[in-house]
Amino acid sequence: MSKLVLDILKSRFGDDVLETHSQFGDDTAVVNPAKWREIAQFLRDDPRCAMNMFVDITAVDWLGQRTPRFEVVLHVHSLDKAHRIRLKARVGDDEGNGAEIESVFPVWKGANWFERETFDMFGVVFTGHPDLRRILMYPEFKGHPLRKDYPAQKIQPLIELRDVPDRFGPFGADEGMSFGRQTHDYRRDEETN
Amino acid sequence: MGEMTSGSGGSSIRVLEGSETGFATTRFDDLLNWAKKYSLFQYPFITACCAMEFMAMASPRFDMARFGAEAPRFSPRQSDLLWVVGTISQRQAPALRRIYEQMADPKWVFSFGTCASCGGFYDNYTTIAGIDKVIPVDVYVPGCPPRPEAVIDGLLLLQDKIARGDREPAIVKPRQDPAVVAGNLVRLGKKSTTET
Amino acid sequence: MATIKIDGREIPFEQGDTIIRAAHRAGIDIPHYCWHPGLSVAANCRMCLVEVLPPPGRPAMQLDILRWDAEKKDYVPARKPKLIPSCQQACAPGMEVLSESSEHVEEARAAVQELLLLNHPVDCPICDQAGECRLQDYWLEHQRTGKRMKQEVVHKPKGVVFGPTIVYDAERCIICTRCVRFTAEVAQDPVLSVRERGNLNEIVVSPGRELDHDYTLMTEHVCPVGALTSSDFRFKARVWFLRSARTVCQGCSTGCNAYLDYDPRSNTPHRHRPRDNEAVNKYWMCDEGMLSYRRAVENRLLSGLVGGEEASLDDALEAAKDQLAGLKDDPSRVAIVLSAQHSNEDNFALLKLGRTFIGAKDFYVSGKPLGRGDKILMSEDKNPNTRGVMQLAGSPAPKPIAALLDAIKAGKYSFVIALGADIEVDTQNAKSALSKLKGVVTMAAHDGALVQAAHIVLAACAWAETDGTFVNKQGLSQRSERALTPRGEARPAWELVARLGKELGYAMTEKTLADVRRAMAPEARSESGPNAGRADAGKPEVSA
Amino acid sequence: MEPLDRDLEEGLLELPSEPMMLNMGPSHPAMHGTVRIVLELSGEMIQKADVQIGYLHRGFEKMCERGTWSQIFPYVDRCNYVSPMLNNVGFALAVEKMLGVTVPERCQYYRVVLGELARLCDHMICSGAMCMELGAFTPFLYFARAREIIWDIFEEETGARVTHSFGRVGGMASPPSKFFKEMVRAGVPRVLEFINEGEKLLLKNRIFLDRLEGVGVMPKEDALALGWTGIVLRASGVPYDVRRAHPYLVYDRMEFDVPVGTTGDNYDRFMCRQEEIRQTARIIEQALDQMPDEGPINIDDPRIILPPKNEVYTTIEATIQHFKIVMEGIKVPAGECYSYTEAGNGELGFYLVSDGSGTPYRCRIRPPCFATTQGLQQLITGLMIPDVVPTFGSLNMIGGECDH
Repeated sequence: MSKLVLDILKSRFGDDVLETHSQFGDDTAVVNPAKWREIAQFLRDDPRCAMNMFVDITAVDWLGQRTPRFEVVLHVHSLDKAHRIRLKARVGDDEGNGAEIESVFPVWKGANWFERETFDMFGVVFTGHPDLRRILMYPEFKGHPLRKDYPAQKIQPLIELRDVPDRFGPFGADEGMSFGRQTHDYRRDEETN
Repeated sequence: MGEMTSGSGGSSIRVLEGSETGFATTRFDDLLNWAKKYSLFQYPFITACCAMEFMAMASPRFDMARFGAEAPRFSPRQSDLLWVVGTISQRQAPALRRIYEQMADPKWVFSFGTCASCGGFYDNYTTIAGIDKVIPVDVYVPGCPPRPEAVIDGLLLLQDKIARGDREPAIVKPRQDPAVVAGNLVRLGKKSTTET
Repeated sequence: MATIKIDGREIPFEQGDTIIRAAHRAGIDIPHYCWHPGLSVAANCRMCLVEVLPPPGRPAMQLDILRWDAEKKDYVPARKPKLIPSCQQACAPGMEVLSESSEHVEEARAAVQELLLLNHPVDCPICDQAGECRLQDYWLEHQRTGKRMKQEVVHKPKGVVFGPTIVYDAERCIICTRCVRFTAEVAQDPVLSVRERGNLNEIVVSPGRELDHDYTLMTEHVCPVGALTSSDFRFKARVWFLRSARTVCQGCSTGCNAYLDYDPRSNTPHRHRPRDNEAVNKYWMCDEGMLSYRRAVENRLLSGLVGGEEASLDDALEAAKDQLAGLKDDPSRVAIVLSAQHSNEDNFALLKLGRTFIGAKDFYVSGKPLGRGDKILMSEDKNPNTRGVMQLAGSPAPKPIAALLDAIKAGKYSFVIALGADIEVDTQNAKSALSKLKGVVTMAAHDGALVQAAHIVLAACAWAETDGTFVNKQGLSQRSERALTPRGEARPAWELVARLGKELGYAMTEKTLADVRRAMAPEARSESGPNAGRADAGKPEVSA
Repeated sequence: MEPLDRDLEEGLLELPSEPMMLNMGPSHPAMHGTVRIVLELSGEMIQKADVQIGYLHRGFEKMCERGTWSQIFPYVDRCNYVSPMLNNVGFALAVEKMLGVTVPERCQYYRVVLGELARLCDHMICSGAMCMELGAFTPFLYFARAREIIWDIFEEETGARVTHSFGRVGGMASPPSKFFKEMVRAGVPRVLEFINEGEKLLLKNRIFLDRLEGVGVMPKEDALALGWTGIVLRASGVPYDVRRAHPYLVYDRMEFDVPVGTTGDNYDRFMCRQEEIRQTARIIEQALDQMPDEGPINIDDPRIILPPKNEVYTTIEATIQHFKIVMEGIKVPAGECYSYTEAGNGELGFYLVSDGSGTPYRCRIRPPCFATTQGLQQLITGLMIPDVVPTFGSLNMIGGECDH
């Protein structure tokens, strides 16, 4: 459908389009991070692309499998042409340093929260973003949860938690509805078998 | 000299006959608890999926008003029953604790659903594994989300506890019909009946 | 080099290779049950059938068959090429083989698979093999249909005890005879054989014998299905919860390459599996070695000891400092005991402390006493790193513990710093001798003579809890990966040595294992044999 | 009676003029319990607004990387808990896109019907909650009662009222029940009645209208740039509906109109929702008529679909199949794909990355109301405090979805 767009990109930006594929019918272009915003701008303004609808920005962490480590993924859609494209750029080293890329907020202001989220979850810094704060996690949170090296169960409580001595206390066998309102007598069951 | 017990929870009212206007004696606490249990002002602390079932509870079909617990107060200071409905994230926890601290005694906490009770299957970096890690809880209602019937059970259980002046945490048991259990389940001895 | 084509892919072969061996070497998986690279060819499972194209200009060998025709509702005559077991057919230059790309082959494999599952019990939920079972994998890859047989399956004996270590389930058995061949060819004790025929046949132990030689667990390992199970691993764990670390067996100085399978959730080891290494153990391990994984948890020291009382690491180090006070006055009164049970890194650290800093003259080596060996794998020297220690220490070579005791009786020493717990001589007189000394500090992972004799003990990691290099009797230095997280307060021995050195006021700078390895690089070079660090060579996780 | 302060001049009154900060939420009846808005006020006018979300962040994407593909369905359910079935279908479609399989026709219709029923709930609850927050409690009760009717159908079909986890890769958990069509045919008209009554209560109510009309206007260009989709976008006058623009399942065989607003204010959003409810009812009707009564629900591929339970217990082949799928998961070919469907609030996208194993390498959800909510700031700036409530309500922000 939008093979066209890929061709346009290749002809327009040449070597800055590192690779392209159309797996599962999604047209994808991996581009040079330095040209990120420029290409985004082009996609929006060029009448043949006319990507006027912002869809999604996220990232993928390829820890230990690829360098650069992060893949910033942008999806945009054109209402009039009814075609989509996925733009990808690879940034950041194995420690996650230098994960920087230009913000496309000036191009689509919808990128605002999506870039904040990507920053929050992956620590990818979007230069030129108006306010790059955490959005889903709280400011006190250390680290970036969706990185593959962040342990899924590592909590960082804001307030000290009560220690519940035996947290399954109330879940004991003989707890629950008082005698008056039970569907049936559990003790008798236990006796019968 | 007839005796009748009021509702449940063992509080007893002795009705003395003999005079044309009968009068009753009871213990003051019982009377007070009896009054409390039927006038629960709730503060719905609603966050997640369970809100759907909470709506269902409030709406005509499973009418919470029947139990004198319908009046919502959106100020913690005016309410005495805190419904925690849904997942509480680490970020939400301080708000929840503050709300709880703002409520005036006597106050009860109703943990609505699995997430509120133990964190549910959100066993990760952002979820509180059960609100009892933040505030004390009176009644746990399991279910994801719990069916309104279960919630009603929980409500009645809570009223029971109030009447009995009992602050031990309690959990609503999943209802099970022995016949169904016998028919459908592979009986694995005691456990299957006591725990399913 | 001569080549053959498999599915159009060119692969080389050596003189006398069978097709499947050449493919195996080239990393192409031709499904097979009975074939094993280390065993003779039986060609009885028929899973590895392939289609071999005739040489150019020669007619293909065709079979006349009757094929079921769905429309006609009848069998109609048809022809199909004769398939050949690739485990038996030797490669010829330019031979063209169709494996995946031939529908005849696919059909044949599906048929074989269906046949093998015909009488198979519904055991997966209770079968230890589930998760690493060929029957499961190949069903999904090659059959994917239900069986057509409706009759009751044939029932055969279950839970037959073959010996102290092996339990046999005839219903799961596919009679690939791998175990039979293994016992005959590798273990050289042909105690297993096949009885009966057709769908009634089963594996039996020779009358009057039981499966009790030194390589019984290997029969379980070579079994492609869940027929043979080891009574040690039975019902202990589910394999899909286990992780594997590439370790070196600690049983003897052969240094067999092994996978240590452990459960990361409970941090417990569950079994050893041999890791293919042509240069050392080929595909095998001995029972002793297979069961030696237990040493990672059994009889362990979980915290330091001061005068027999448990103590934290810091307290122990403190006490050690007092105990060893005055050791600097006369280095000649200090004896350093290295350990053939510990890795090069550990010994090197101690060696450095002793030689460079304390300036001790005399070095001894502790270790297990000699044991039983054989011609196959087991060596009499039950210490994994004897040769490593000798190479590290150079000359004069460390003396045995016996010599140490004599010297102590002669009143030569007042301080002993020892690594490892086991000694080859009688425990009692060792204790009596050592306890007289002014200061005895032992770093060990397990309880043992040196531990009981010592005033101060520092708990060290077992091999499974830290990386290490071990030099086997051939002089092959092999790396062993860390599997478990250290139990109790155990720390790697090299770290203990370093901290002890610091405590004593020496400039031991090693912070990480990398430091130690860097420091010992020269020795490492001198010792590294042809297959140095073979353990790191990425071998396939699953052996044939 | 004339005002007392007629001859007072603003200048003479020494009122403090520095802006006042006001905090709304997170636990505020109108904030759905999961959003916090920090307002900078002068008087009652909102000068600045900072919308803060994340109070219901439950680590959806992290959890997805820990189970098999099919174990994600429960999590997807709880992302948009107002219309779980739409999420189920959306995710199933995404994985099927990667697997390159298409479910049988009957299943496609089944998915359409169930999905549209969920859409009904979604819109009703949004409208209901909105008017409740505006103080009109009664219509909410009507809508809630109507929802119960649909939930009964769901319960009959899936066994659960709210979170069904009914979708499966390559089909559905179970075929339609015997009286499925009858139930729906009987249920939907009753639902519409309730809705009409509830609507009458609202649309004749001056207060309600005044608080909606002309409040919270969003121009279409901004809406597009913000990534708005679904109702809110259509209310701004952009006729973009995934079901129409890029039909999936069998939506291309359905006759339905896409309601479009003119100004893009709260009123348009409300009315679009109400209208779409009726269109949805139309779709359901047609789908029921076209849906075949016979035929398979699941695709026929033992690598994807679980075998029937009774076979699992009796035959080794089925046991192996079950075992492989449950323990190792469905093997999804390595690669990446973005699949999108029209959910309750708009375009629900799934960006899946697979490394060929049974577990997703990355499962990114593109929640429609994440984009919607980020427009709130622009909407309420310059309005008055009471306008926040209907504006926020009309956006239909769903915590679970917005915060992942």
